[in-house]
Amino acid sequence: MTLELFLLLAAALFAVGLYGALSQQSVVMVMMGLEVMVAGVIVAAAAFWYFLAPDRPDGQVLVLVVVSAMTVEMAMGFAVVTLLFRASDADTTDAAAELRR
Amino acid sequence: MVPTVLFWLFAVVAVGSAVAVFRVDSMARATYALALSFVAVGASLLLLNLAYLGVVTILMMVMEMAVMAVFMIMFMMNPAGLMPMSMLHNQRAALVLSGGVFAALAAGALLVEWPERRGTVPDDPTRAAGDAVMGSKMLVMMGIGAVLFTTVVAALVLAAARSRYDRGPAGERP
Amino acid sequence: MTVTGAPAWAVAPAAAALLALAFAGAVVDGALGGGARARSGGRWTRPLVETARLLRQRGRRTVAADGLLWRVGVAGPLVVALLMVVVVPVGGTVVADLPVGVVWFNAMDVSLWAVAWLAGWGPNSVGPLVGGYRFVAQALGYELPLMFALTAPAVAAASLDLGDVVAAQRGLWFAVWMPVAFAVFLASVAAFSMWGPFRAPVGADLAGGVLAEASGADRLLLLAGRYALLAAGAAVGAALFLGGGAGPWLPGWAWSLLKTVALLVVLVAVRRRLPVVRPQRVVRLGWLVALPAVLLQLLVVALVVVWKG
Amino acid sequence: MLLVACPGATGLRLEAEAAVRGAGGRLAEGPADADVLLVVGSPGTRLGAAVETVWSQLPEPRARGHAVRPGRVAAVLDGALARLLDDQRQAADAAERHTAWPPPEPRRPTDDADAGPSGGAGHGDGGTGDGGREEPHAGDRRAAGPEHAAEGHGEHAEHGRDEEHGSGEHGQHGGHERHAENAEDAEDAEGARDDQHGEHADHSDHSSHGDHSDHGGMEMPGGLAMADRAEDRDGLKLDVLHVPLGPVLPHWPPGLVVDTLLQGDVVQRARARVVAAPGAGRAPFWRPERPAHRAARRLDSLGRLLAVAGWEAAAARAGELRDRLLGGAPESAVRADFVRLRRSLERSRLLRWATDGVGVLDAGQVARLGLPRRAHPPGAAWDATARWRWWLAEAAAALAAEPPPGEDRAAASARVVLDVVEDLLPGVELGEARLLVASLDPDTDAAGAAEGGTR
Repeated sequence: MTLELFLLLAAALFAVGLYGALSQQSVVMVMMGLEVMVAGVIVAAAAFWYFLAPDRPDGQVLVLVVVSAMTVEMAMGFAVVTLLFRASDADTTDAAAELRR
Repeated sequence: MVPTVLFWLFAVVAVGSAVAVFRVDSMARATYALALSFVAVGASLLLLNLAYLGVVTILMMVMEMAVMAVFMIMFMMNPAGLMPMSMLHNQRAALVLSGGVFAALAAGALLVEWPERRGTVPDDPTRAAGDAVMGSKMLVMMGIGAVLFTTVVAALVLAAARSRYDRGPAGERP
Repeated sequence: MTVTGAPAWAVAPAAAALLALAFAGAVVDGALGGGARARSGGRWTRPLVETARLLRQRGRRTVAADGLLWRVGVAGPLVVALLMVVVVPVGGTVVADLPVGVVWFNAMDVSLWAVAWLAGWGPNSVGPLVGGYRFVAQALGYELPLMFALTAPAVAAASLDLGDVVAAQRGLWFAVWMPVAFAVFLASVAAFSMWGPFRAPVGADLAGGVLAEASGADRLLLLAGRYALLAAGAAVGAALFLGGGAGPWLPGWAWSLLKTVALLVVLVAVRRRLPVVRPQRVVRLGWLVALPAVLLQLLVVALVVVWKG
Repeated sequence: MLLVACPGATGLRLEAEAAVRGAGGRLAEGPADADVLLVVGSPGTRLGAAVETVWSQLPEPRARGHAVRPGRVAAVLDGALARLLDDQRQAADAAERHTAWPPPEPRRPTDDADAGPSGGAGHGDGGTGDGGREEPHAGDRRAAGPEHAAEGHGEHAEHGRDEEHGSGEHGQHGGHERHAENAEDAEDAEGARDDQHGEHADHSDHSSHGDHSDHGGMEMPGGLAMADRAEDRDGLKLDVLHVPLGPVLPHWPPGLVVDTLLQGDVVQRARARVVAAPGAGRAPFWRPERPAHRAARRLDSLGRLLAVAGWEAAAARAGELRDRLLGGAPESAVRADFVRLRRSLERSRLLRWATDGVGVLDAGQVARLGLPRRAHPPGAAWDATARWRWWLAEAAAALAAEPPPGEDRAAASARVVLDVVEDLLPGVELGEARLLVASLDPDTDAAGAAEGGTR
C-alpha cells in the first residue's frame, strides 16, 4: 500500500467516469459517469490525507464535503431530469441541447 | 501483506464494476454495478483507517443507487436491457480523451516527488475529524447541512408535482 | 466492562447464533400463529416442517428474469443480517470491533433498500416488482427517523462504538430515558424486515409481493433472511437501548442473549395482530410524526448530555 | 396449498378451507409457494385454461386435486397429499417437465388469433376489447411469438409479466396426460372435463386477451411484450403494463377477472368480468332468508377484506365465526364473540387507515348498489370503512334476529357491482384496488352463469 497505488486507483476511476460522462447519451448515465469521477476524487483525497498529513483532519473534512456534494448533485440531477422529461419527453443530452434554442 | 492483497481486491472490484456500469445493457445492473464500485471504494477507505468515512461512503452511495435505480428505470428506454441497443455517442473521442487523462494523472502520481509524511495517524481518526468539523469548522458543517436540506426540498418540490407519496418520488414505476 | 475483539473464526459461531435466533423467531411465530390444530406435527415444529418442504421443492424461474440480480436479492437479507450482527457486543466480546458500529448498522440497513429492490426486480414479474418499489417507498419514510433514533444513544455515549454505547448505559438503560428513539428503532426494525404492520412489500394483496415468485431454496433464504433481520435488529436494539450484557447474577453473554430473545419475541408477536399500514401512510407517519418526535428526543438527549457536562 | 374456487362453488370453497386447515396446511398466496393445487367446483373453458397455467407454475413436488361434490373435498385433498409424498411419481413429473423445456414452438395459423366467437363463446376479446382503448392490443397480438408467454400473460395476475416454464408445453402435450393421471380425483364430470380440455387446446389463443401489443413486428425478448408508454397524471410519459387481476388470486372473488392497465402500481383503466363456470347460478349458496346465512355471508366478505388488508388474526376470527354459524351453532352463542370482534375492528385505527377513503361512492352509485343512502357513522363518506362497518351492522342485526337495518332494498347484481368497480378503479394504487374490490365484494356465483356477465 503506497500513495502511488491509491493515486493510480483514483486516476483509473476518474478516467472511467470521464469516459462514461462523455460517451453516454442519457442524462442519467452521464450522472453516473460524474459519480464515478467523484469516487476517484474521494480516493485521492483520502490517500493524500493518510500518506501525507495524517495529523491534520483537513483531508477527512474534504472527503466529507465531497460526499455531500455528490448527494446534492444527485438530487438536483434527478430533479432536472424529471423536469426535462416532463417538458420534452426526452432524457438524452442531445435532446436537451435543443431546448436551449 | 493482508492489506495489500485487500487493496488490490478492492481496486480491481472498484474499477471493474465502474467499467461494467457503461458496458452492461440492463439499467438495473448498471446502477448496482456502480453501487458495488462505491462499496469497494468505501472498503478501500477502511484500509486507510478511515472507518467513519468509509462506512458513510457505503451508506450514502448504496442509498443513492437504490433511488437512482428507480429513476433509471423510470426514464430509460429498455430498462432491463432485454433489447440490444446502443446509447452511445462520440465514443471514440471519449475513449481517447479519458485514456489521455488517465495517462496524465498516472504519470503525475508516479513521477511527482511527493513530500515526506508529516505526523502520524491519530488513534481515532473519526474523533479527529469530528473535532475538526465540530470545532473550528462548525460553520462548514452547518453550511453543508443547510445546503443539503434545501436541495432535498427543492428537488422534491421540482420533481413531484402531485406525488402520491406526498414526499417520496419513489414507488411510481416498475 | 470493556469490549474485546474476537478472533476471525468467531464469525462462525456468530452466524450459527444468528441462524438459531432466526429459527427461534420462526418457532415463536408458528406457535403464536394459532388456529389450526395441525395433524402433521404440532405448532412448535412447523418451521422444521416448512424448511424440509422448501428444501424438497424445486426452484423455479421466470421468463427473462435477471437471474444474477435475483440471486443477490435472495441471498441479500441473510448476508446483511449477519453483517449487522458481527458488530454487536455479546457480553464482553464482539466479533468485529468496529469503532463506528452504529454507522455500520445504518449502512447495512440502507443496503437492504438495494437488496429488497433487487429481489423484486429480479423475477421480472408484477407482484414482486411492485413489492420492491413499495419497500423503497416505505424506506424513504422510515430511514430518516431511524438515523436520528440511532444518533440519540450515540450522542449520549459520545461514541459510535457499540461497545462504548453499552458501557455508557451502566446504571440506566437508554430505553428508559429515550423511549421515543427506542420505539422508532423497533418500528424501523420491523419495517426493514418487512414485518408486522410494515409488511406491505410482501403483502397478501400482491400475492406475496417480493416473495411471490420465489420457491424452494430461494424462498427459504428469503424467509430465513427476514427472521434473521428481526433477530439482528433485536440484538442491536438490546445493545443500543437495553444495556447489552449488563445485569446481575448471570454472565454478560447470557444477558445479551436474554434481552435479544425478549425483543425478538415482542417483534414476532406483533405480526398477526395488526393490519398492514399502506406505504403512503408509512411515509406520512415517518415524516410528520416519527421524525419530529425523534428530533425532539435527540434535542432532549443533547441537552441532558450538555447539562451533565 | 393453492385453492382455486370456481364461481358457484361457495359451499365447496368453505369446505376446502376447513379441510386445508384440518390438514395443518395453509392457503398459499401464489403458485410459487404452493404444493397442492386444489380446484373446487367445475371451471369453465377460460377458468380451466387459467388453472392449467397456474398448474404449470407450481414448483415440484406438486400435486393437484379437483373436488366437485360436497363432502368429498377432504378425501380429494388427502389423495393429493399422498401423491405429493410419492417420490417416484414426483421424480417422473419433474423429468417429464424439464426435458420438455424449451417446448416445441406451437405454431398456429396466423389468422387463428382472432377467431373469437367460434368456441370461445364470446368471452374472448369481448370483455376487454371494448371501451375505446387506444392501445393496440386485442386482435393484433403477435402471431409469431411463443404462445406460452402469451397464455401466462393473459391469465395470471401476479405473473403478469412473466411466464413460467412450460405452459405451452402443457397445452400441447403435457397437459392431457397429466390430466388423465389426476383424473382419479375428479369423481365425476369426467366427460365434461375432457370436452373442456379439448376446447381449451383449440382456443387457447383466447386466453391471452390482448395484452401483447404488437411493437411493429419486433422480436421481443423472451417472447414478452415490452411495456407501452402513455401519459400519466404527473405529466410524465411512462410505461404502462396490461395486467389482468384474477381469476386465480388469494382473497379474490372466485372467477372474477379485472383487466387493468397499470402504470407503475397505479391502475389507469379497468374492465371487470366474471369468467363462466358451468356450476354457477345453480342454487345460490347463501340463503338471505336465514339470519345465520345473512350474518355468515357478511363475515365471509369481511374475512376477505381483512385478509387483503393484511390483518390475519382478525380474518381468521371472522372465518371461524362464519364456520360456526354455518355449522349450525345458535346465533346467540356466536353473538358474544362477534361483539368482541366487532369492537376490536371498530377500535382499530390502523384498519381505518387502510380502508379510509378507498372507493368513495357517490349518491348514484350508492343507489345502484342498493346500499342505504346514509353511511353507517352518519356524515361519513361511503368508503371502504363505511362498507365494512355496514357489514358489521348487518351481521349484528342478523345475529340479533332483527330485520336488516336501513332501507330494505334488493342487493345489486354482480354486474352492477362490477360496473361500479370499473368506475372507481382508475387512478387507484394496486393495493387500494384490491381493498376496493374486496370491500364491494361482488357475488360472482350468479354472474358466472350468464357466461361471465361479459358485455
